[in-house]
Amino acid sequence: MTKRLKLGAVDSRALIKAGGVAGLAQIAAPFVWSARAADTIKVGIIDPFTGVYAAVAQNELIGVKYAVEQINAKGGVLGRPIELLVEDSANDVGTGVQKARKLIERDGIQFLIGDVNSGIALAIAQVSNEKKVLHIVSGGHTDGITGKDCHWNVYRVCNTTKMEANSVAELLFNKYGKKWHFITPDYAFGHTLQEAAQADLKKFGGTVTGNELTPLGTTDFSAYLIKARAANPDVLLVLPQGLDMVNCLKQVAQFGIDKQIHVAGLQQELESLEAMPPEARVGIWMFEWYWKQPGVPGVEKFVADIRQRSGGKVPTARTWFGYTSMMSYALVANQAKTLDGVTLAKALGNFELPPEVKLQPNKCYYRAGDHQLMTSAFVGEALTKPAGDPEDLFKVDTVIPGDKTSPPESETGCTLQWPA
Amino acid sequence: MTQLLLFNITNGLIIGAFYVLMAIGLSLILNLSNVINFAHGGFLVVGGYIAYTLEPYLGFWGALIVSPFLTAIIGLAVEKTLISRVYGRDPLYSLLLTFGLAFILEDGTRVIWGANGKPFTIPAALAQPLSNQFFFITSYRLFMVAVVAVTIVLLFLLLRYTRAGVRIRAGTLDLETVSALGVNVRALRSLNFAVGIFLAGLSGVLAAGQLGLEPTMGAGLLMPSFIAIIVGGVGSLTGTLVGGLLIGVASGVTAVFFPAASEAIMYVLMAVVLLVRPRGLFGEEGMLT
Amino acid sequence: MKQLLKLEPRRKVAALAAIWAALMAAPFWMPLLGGYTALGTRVLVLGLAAMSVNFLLGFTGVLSFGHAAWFGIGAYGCGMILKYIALSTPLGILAGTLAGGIAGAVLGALIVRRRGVYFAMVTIAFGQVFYYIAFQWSSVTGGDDGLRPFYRQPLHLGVATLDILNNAVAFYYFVLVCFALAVAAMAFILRSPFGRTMLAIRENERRARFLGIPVELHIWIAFTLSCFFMAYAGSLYALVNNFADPRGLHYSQSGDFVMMAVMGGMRSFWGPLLGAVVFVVFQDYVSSITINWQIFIGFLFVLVVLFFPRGILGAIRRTVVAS
Amino acid sequence: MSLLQVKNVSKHFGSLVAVNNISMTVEPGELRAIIGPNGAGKTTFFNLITGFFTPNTGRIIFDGRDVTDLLPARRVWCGIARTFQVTEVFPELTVRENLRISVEVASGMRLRAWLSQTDDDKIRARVRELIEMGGLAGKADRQVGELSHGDQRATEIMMALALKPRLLLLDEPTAGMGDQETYEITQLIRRLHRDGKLTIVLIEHDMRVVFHLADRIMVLDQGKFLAEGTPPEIAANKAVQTAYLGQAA
Repeated sequence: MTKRLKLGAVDSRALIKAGGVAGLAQIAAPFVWSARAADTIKVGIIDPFTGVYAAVAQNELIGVKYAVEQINAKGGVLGRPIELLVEDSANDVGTGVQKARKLIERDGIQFLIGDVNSGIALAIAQVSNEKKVLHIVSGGHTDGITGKDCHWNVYRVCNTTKMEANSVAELLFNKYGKKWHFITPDYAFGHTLQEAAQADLKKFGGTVTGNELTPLGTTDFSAYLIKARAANPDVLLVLPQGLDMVNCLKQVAQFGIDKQIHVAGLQQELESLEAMPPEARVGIWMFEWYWKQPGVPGVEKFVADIRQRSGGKVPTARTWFGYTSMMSYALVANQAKTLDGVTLAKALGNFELPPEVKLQPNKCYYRAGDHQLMTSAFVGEALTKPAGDPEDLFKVDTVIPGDKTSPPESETGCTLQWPA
Repeated sequence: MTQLLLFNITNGLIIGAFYVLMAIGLSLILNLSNVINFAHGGFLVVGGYIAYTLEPYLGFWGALIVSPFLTAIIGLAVEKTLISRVYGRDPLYSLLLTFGLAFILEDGTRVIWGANGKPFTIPAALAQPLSNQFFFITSYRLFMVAVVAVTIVLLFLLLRYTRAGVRIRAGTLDLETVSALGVNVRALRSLNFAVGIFLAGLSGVLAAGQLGLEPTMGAGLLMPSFIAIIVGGVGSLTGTLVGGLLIGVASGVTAVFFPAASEAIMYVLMAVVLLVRPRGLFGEEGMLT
Repeated sequence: MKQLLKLEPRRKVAALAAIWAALMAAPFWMPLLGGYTALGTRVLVLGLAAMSVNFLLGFTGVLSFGHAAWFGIGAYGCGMILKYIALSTPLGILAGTLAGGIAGAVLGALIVRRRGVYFAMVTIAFGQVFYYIAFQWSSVTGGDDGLRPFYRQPLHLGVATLDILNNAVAFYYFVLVCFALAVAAMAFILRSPFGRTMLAIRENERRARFLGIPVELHIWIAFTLSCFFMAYAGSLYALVNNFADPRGLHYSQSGDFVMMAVMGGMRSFWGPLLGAVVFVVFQDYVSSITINWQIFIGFLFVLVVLFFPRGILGAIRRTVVAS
Repeated sequence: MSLLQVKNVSKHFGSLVAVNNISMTVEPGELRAIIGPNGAGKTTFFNLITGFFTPNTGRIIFDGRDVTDLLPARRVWCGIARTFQVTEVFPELTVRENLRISVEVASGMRLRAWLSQTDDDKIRARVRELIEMGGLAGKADRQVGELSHGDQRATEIMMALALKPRLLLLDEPTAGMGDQETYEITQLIRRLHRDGKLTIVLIEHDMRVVFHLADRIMVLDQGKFLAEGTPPEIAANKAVQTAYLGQAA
């Protein structure tokens, strides 16, 4: 209980500390901010801290705050400390857009992070683009963000759905079999994920026995599972995310389907695995980042530091997304010695992340053509029994570099329109 | 195809049984106190989380029994301090009040237990499919249906044969007269509310065994209960029972043929019922209209 | 409106002048208080929506808890025109308003016989139908990702072009003009004989019926008008966000609108606008301070219900009358 | 021709028979009183005439037209207006607004969004007239809910009168009033009947009022017809005496 309350307290405290004295004035008199000191660099994060994505969004925030701490300890950006402004999009587009305008128009932020929800991410990217503010989408996976809806000022840290599908498909095909059945969440993210996986499967010469489109927020998957089992596939791919995935896998385990058909999926997250009882933690998946990487420089320190700040919980992929997004900005700004949005956006193209930020074995860089981070996929198996640490719920088989999973720039559909 | 259909009708009945348990609690409160309890889903989540917290100490069975009572006590406290103040006022106020309560309960669980879901483990004996053929009938789901059935039979017996039960039923029909007969209506409403929340708590424990336990899980389960009540007819618990089973089957069967409409079908069903029989399948003429 | 604002006529005129002056000068004074133009625009639109809800709730006495549906349909209607059909802002608004209004009229005919808490339930449930349509028919509505991209279009006024897309202040004034038109229409209706029959139904439905007012017909008309206003506000909302998403149709959104109306004062014409100001600003402020802002919103609901059931304006008026 | 003919109407709620096979004929210009002990079915009988309930059996003919199945509002349009046992007004509106709504509805303007100046003047004049007639001149701009019981009742009667009814049904117009108020309301009804030539049917418990006003009296008991006649005839009727005494004992 005290853990959560503490986090709440940290929010306001971090806000104050981050900006030195300046933040206090904001708490005390939020509507008279002209009194605040102007020597900080303001950075905003918009994420759905309430609603169904609350858990992952809050982990992302832990990463961002940790990054701000690190940056400020090392002298900030161009000698000025970062002040972090946190806004809740409440998983609502209207609120998200309003918060984006508030951060940009009123608070005058130089850099924006967010949103976990792809829809909101796209909507606030429209705003940041209109206002010419550098923006990193930390956790929205829909291809369009670095595809047909890309903007010159918008970068993305997390994978595209195509990258996720490409990373898992081959292993799945070789290890589990060639007849696949999909359970797909019925919205853009799910559709693109499924299409990508299906395209890979066709390439290898496999067949699709069916695709169950499940409405977002489905609680009971039995009807779909009945149908899927009747089709008798080799592999059942569970594509829903978050609570939907937990519901689905719980029911899969109770029905004993995992004993007859191989259960697998593409994107998996530590947050979801931790919400599942042991018997539901089965199958081959990909993690976008994993906390246990023996021998990779910086990871152990990162994990230890985050544990100190999250009540003992290890960082998840989301924590890393937040951390990397924030660090990327500081690094590129210090390197380019400017805060100008256009210059920074240009500089971030082909920018390679140093080891203490990328925290993974492979090369990790922002692609200039579509602004997508070429980050590794951690493919492996979910563990029913934790391996040692109670949070070690995944066994990584291979770490595939991002430029192997990502389609070439020419196929993303992205044409960047730079301001004249 | 026939087999698939049969499977899904059975399956729908199982899902429907769960809706019924939640809807009956909602219906009890609505009938006697004229309060739409938006916070019902919130109480459900609280029940689930209390069970999750108790489980390491009391085991699943202990949690199953104790959690609904604790939830009911919380419900009673909320009723005494807040909801009882809006009885008899325009339904607008009870709606807004419970709407606000729903916010508080959801965010409250997030503050106490964290935003991430919690794994709630059920005994291994319950986590088995009964047969390979009917794999979707797990012992847990059968157990769930049995709990729902026993609870509802008990509830109906209570309402028919105990003094308080008879008063609750009479109060549903004509509260003024019951009050005029010297019955303490305040206490009766509190008791009735507590029973309703008890059922929400019980639904919460049962749901936690099958679904992911998260602060937001209650909101998604509230609407089906609403529809069960409207379809069955406001004022009739039998109606709620039938309504819940009906929408369970409708949604289960639709999921096979047209999954995108599996939620919408409930509303279509409701629209048809309202058109053909505005008071609902078992609703009394004139009640609450 | 004399009966609505029980103030002396001269004070009433002064109050009205003050309200409009404040609204017209908003882009200039808001930044001084830490506001921003986009917030002002949003408040205007949500305030209009709350006034539309109150048109029904406060003046006809009918509680619809599913009004966000018409708001959302308006937004989608407007967005779809801009996205698929024609790059014209006025056409978008017109289409959105018609779509939501007509849908409301059809549904209203179905449910107009229900009363009180049952009416509220049925409106919630039917509102959710539209929510699920928007949410799940992703090929048309964009589903959970929302309907996008579309952009409000500059207005061609014959001699000049008003760039409401990139100029936030120009857009604010555009919304203010739209707001004024709707508010004038509302005030006009409420002063008419028909408007008085709405009051009659609110005050005493039985008496109204036995005066020879076909109550169902009048409630249906009031409901439909309110849906049109609501959809109109929704169209403007689509322009504010350049986006339409299913959450705008959800019953929790309806709850927010009802709350704004009640908090401001449902018996008064301007109350809901005040409620929207307080609600939006409070939410905006609290959610910037803590991620657990929902608890505060929840307590705000409880507080208003228990201690300010007549809303802010109601409480003020009471104090004025008492002194 | 009779203005109102009620032919053998019955109404039951479940097993309770509230009105059992009752007939009544009211002539134009008549003032008819209906009396009877509590639970005699008087108000239910009223509700059948005004369309609040539909009878299970029997017909209701008003001015030669069968109105049995018409909705309440339509019966008002035919010319039947009523008041209620518990005063039904628009409490948060002023007397003037209460009457104005009634006048506008009666003039067929209820769906108008716009009034011409002439219409507006006409309506205002008519409202003033009704205020005068009801003796409400000093209180016209006060909220009805704040007024005394008698003034609320007078407003309600004036609202009914604004509809220019051909038949006015008054359900216990003096219920719960003091002597002075009872006297004023009685005088008001008397003026409407004598001067306005209005046909009135009223339910009343106060026998002074009944015997003072009524041309004819009908007596109901336990949902059944008991007697009908002029005031002196009813006063002398054995059955009526038993019914009332029986109830008293």
